[in-house]
Amino acid sequence: MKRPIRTLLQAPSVGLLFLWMIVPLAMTIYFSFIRYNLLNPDVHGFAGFQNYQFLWEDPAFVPALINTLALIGSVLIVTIVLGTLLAVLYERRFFGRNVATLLVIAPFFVMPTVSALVWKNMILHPVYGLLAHAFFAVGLTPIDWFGRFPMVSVIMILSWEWLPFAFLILYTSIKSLDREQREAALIDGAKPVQMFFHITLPHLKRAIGVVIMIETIFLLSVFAEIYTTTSGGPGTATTNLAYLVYSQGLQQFDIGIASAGGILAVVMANVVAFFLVRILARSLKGNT
Amino acid sequence: MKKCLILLTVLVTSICAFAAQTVTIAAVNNPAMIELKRLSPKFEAQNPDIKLNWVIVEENILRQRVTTDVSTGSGQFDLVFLGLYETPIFAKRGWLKEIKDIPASYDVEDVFKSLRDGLSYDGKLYALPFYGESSMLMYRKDLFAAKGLTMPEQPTYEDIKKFAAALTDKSAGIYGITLRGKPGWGENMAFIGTLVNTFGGSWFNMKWQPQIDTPEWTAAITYYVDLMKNYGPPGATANGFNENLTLFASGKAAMWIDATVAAGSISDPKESQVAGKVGFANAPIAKTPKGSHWLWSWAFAIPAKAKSADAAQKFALWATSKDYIQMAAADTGWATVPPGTRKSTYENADYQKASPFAAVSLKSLQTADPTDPCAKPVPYHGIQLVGIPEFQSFGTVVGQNIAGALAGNESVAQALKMSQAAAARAARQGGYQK
Amino acid sequence: MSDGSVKIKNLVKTYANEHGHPAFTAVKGIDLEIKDGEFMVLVGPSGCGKTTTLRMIAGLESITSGTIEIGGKVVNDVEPKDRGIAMVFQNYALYPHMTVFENMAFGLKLAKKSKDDIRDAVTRAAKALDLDQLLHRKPQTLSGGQRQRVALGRAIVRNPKVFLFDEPLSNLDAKMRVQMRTEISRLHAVLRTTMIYVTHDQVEAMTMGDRICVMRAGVIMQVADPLTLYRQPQNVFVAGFIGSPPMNLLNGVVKRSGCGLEFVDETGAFIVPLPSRLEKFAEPFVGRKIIFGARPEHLSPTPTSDVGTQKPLTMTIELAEPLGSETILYLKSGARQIVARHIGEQHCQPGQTVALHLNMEKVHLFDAETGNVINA
Amino acid sequence: MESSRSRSWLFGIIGWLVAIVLFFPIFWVAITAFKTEQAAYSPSLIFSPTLESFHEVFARSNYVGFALNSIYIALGSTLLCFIIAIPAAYRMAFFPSAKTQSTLLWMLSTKMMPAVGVLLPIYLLFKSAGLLDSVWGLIGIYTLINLPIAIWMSYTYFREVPSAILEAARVDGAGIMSQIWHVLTPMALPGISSTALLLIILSWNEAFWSINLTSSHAAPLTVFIASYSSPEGLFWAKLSAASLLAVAPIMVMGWLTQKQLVSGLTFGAVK
Repeated sequence: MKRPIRTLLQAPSVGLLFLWMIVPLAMTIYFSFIRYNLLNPDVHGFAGFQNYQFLWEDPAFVPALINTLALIGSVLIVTIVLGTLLAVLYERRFFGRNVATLLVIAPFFVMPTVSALVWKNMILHPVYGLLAHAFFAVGLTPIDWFGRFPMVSVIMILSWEWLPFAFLILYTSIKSLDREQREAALIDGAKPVQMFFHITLPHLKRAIGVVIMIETIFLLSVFAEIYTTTSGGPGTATTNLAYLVYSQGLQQFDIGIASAGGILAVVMANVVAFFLVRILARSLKGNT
Repeated sequence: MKKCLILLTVLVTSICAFAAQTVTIAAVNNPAMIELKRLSPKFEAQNPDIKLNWVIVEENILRQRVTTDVSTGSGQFDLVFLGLYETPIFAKRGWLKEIKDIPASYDVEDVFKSLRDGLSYDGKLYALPFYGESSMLMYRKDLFAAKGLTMPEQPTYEDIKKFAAALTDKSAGIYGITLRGKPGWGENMAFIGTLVNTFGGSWFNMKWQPQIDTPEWTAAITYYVDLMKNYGPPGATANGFNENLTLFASGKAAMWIDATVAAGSISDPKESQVAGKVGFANAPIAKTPKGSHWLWSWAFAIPAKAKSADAAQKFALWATSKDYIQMAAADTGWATVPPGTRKSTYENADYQKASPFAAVSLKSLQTADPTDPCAKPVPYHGIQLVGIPEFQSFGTVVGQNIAGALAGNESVAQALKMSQAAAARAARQGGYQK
Repeated sequence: MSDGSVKIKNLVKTYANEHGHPAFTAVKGIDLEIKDGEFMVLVGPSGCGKTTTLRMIAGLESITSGTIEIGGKVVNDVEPKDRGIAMVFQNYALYPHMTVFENMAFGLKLAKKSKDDIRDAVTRAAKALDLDQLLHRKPQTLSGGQRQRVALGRAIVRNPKVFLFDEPLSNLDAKMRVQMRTEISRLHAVLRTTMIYVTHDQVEAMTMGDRICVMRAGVIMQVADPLTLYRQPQNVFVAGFIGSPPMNLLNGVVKRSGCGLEFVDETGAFIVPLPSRLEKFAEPFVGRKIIFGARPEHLSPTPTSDVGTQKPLTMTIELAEPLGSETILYLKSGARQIVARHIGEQHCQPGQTVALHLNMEKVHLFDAETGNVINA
Repeated sequence: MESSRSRSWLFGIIGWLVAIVLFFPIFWVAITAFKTEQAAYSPSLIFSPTLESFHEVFARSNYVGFALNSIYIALGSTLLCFIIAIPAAYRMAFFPSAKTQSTLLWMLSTKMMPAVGVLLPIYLLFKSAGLLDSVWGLIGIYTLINLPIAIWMSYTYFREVPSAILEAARVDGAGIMSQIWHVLTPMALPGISSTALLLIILSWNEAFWSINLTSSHAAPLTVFIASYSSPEGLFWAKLSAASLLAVAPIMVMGWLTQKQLVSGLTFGAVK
């Protein structure tokens, strides 16, 4: 429907929106093709694909790609599976459920840096951490989490942060499940497990889509948690794309490389988005 | 009428003089700095026309903030806290104001020459050191006595291995030694840099070709990994300065090679369970004494684009003066005054009494020479670092690789091979190899 | 009273596809004149363009070409609010966050009417629609019928020149539908305002409209008053669409038989001689395909006229629906199915054979190619 | 009956157990905040509580100033975000074009660009625009960051609103702004407010841009935390006290509006 007035009224907002997205992107693309190091202005000029090549040839590049995807995949699986189970559990009435719900969603409000610090120093620390104390108490050797299972530890922290979000979305979705539909299934003799797989889970599809979308957005650029806990290590065990860009570009203030990394991340994001759409087409379109 | 006018002029000028100048300071959140902030109202009282505006953040954030601000000339800060590493790099680019017109009362000659050299570029001083540090060995006299061991004044790394083996008692939760393992150019690489130096290695040769695949590096890193695996605490790859401080102060480690400033904390009974039981020795050596202990300093520098440069220098001079050290001593005691900057501090009898480590620290600080750090000649300055901008990045990559070897994820040979490649890439990218 | 006439000239609506190229034409150049005060019903199967036409009159849909005049003024580029129209939507489209009063007052408020004027107008409309007890309720607490009355009320307070209804009764249950139907008719009788009413239900169309516009695939098939439409359908589509149960339509050919003409259906089992009334029309179609139409009530067991009763048709009852006042018979003759309507109670058993007379005065013949009527 | 009651007990116990485990780290922070620095290292629950750390924190930093900046920035950016997002979402939901889907996805994918990659371009832009260390600068950047989410979520909520209602409003004489303001926004309010809550939480916790683009005047609570945190994890008690202070406002707000959050999310995207 084309009405000049409507177009005019929207133009500023839509225009601004696009401008605000495109300007930094354009600048980043430009920077990614020049030699530009803040600390070393002697080196300048057109770089062609050198910055990209530099990143591409980094031995940490492929591990970083794999780590990024592994991180997203694992956290998604953990949060969605646990979130669904929790949502099903919390859908039942029990004593003090509302208060317990508040406790469950609380981690979502904690700043990522703070939660990383807390987990690293107070929970997982192999000497002072609560887990170490617990292990000591039962006569076991404490586990050096960040040394031996660095990826697992990071996934643990991220899952703790994002589980409340997944839970909240799935919980609200479960609550909106039609009672009649459920009762009909009960009358049809559905057992709890069948009920879950045939009624509840299909109903949750769209909510799961939302969780995947939003979490993927944030998990693709996870940085603070890795920076605070493992600094991408040991070796390249927990280096993801964002951290690689940081360590190769920003840390030495090589804007060219950092920008090239940013662009590569956007490309990767689009690839991920492409597959996400395949999976989530329905929920993204917002059709039921 | 004329009188009135003069009066008015006087009034206006005095108001102008009193219109507070704000000095925005970017500082690190360490205890010495917190103490400085606590005492700074005294400076403001003496200089009512200057108002201090503190931005205190943790070290890595500070470095990033300051670098972006200074290198882009944003002028957000009037006074920044810079390390020994950045100061000459920044000065070379003309991003810092030279510290000139230092009053005689400041006694600039009292400041350690090694620090002044490290903070200068082209013979001009660009930063005033707030504190300085070298590295040394700290050990538990009580544990040594219990095993009948004695620490030589200048231990070797062979000695260290023997002692560590004897002192480790894992069932009691006591580890023979603790060293930095957390990856980072300013973390594990600070120690490893000195270790490699004393094993006879270096980062680059005179042609800027990386030397990480040489036998010296292999020997040093193999030694480090073996030592830590056998006698070190669990989770060593997560341990930086502060973690080790906590470990040592809570009595979990028998030896620790780290910054001289740590001595203040572990000798403070309020913070440390091992105060009074700690002995100090020079950092161990292997093949050569050159570069066996590092030199680092946090110093105040004034960005070229600072808005209140004069006021900033005034404060920097105040904060690094002998008077300030006296003031800090009066406030919290001599043990915790900012160390490592002035000879006069070490000559002070009260300081010597409060700090059993003073003599070792002093010697380390005076003998550390960033201009001649390695057995072989090198094209760079810096003992535990390479004074080029790219070092932060490849230094950290190398640190990660070594942490990977320490965690057992990869072999030492693999780690060094990858490190060599990273350093080579960086040298190429920076255009050093001609 | 201002002029509520609506004149549509060569109206076309084409929708663009994803790439912006014209893809689908919903309305294909229709002409329609609606007199001031008239109740015009647009009827047709779904996708016939009736709703699109209504929305173009309302200004909710842009016009591809042609013109729409309301009150003698071309309104193609006039905003809906300035066209002097009010619209009642299929799903009521009430504002769920507003009370009944606010729903009805919203338009007036936007028009910056004074508070007193608004209250007067709303109260008056509410009283007329029996809503005065509900003014402070929210829509979700109302029944379907009540909601529809609120939607009506919202339209009334705007005091429009033309009311537009977009299938307003389709969401109501059967009883409510009948009730609202009479209510809207009553409203029209009182207000005498132009009303344009879209429906797919031919019963609604027949009972409510002053005139009915039958549409199909973006084209107007016939515009006429209900009885004319019933008695003289212009084409086979209207014939089949209007009337319930629908007219029996048989495909076949016109053949010469002796001195006269006869209709032979495609199965060959059903042969009727054409009465002289129809012969002159059918003459050009000899040997060509036509469609033969007869309404169910024109098949009866007893001859109702002297024409075309030569031979009763013998058929088997498949199903009988006794409705009390009448009985609907579903009959079969060979492969041919036919529906007949009998007035009065009758006991018919499935499987029973009946002989039926066809009232040849009332049958229609259509050109199978064009679908147009040929007996006129 | 009997078994279902005992099962409800079982669910209660599991439910509480999970809640306690998940909440424990936060609880531990809260406990540690009231310990002395030395006691902070021990896992003991028995200790004499002290406000020492809080005193220190308040003496060292201007907490209220940081908190106010956080509030301004979180609320300001969320508001601005919606002012821009709602008309765009309105258009996408009610007048979609062939490119709407891909546009939405593209927007979401730009959100996946790691901030570390674009810090410098943005920093230089901010510098030349004089926006460094200004509340408005941060409001702008958060608006930009959150815009895709706001548009997408509003879009899904708007899709639930029957277009006939907006048409009714048009016939009633409502212009675009009136439609959005009087009809669409109130109708999608539960969804919009829970999205708003999400955006406020995200802005409140965003630490990369706030730390890099502000220094003192506009610095929010994340900068406040940065002066107590170090990756090395020193001074747990003070860090805990500071964390508690930084997290408390948003958590209290989240808890108070949890019902709203739930009902809003039910209404829209996840139904």
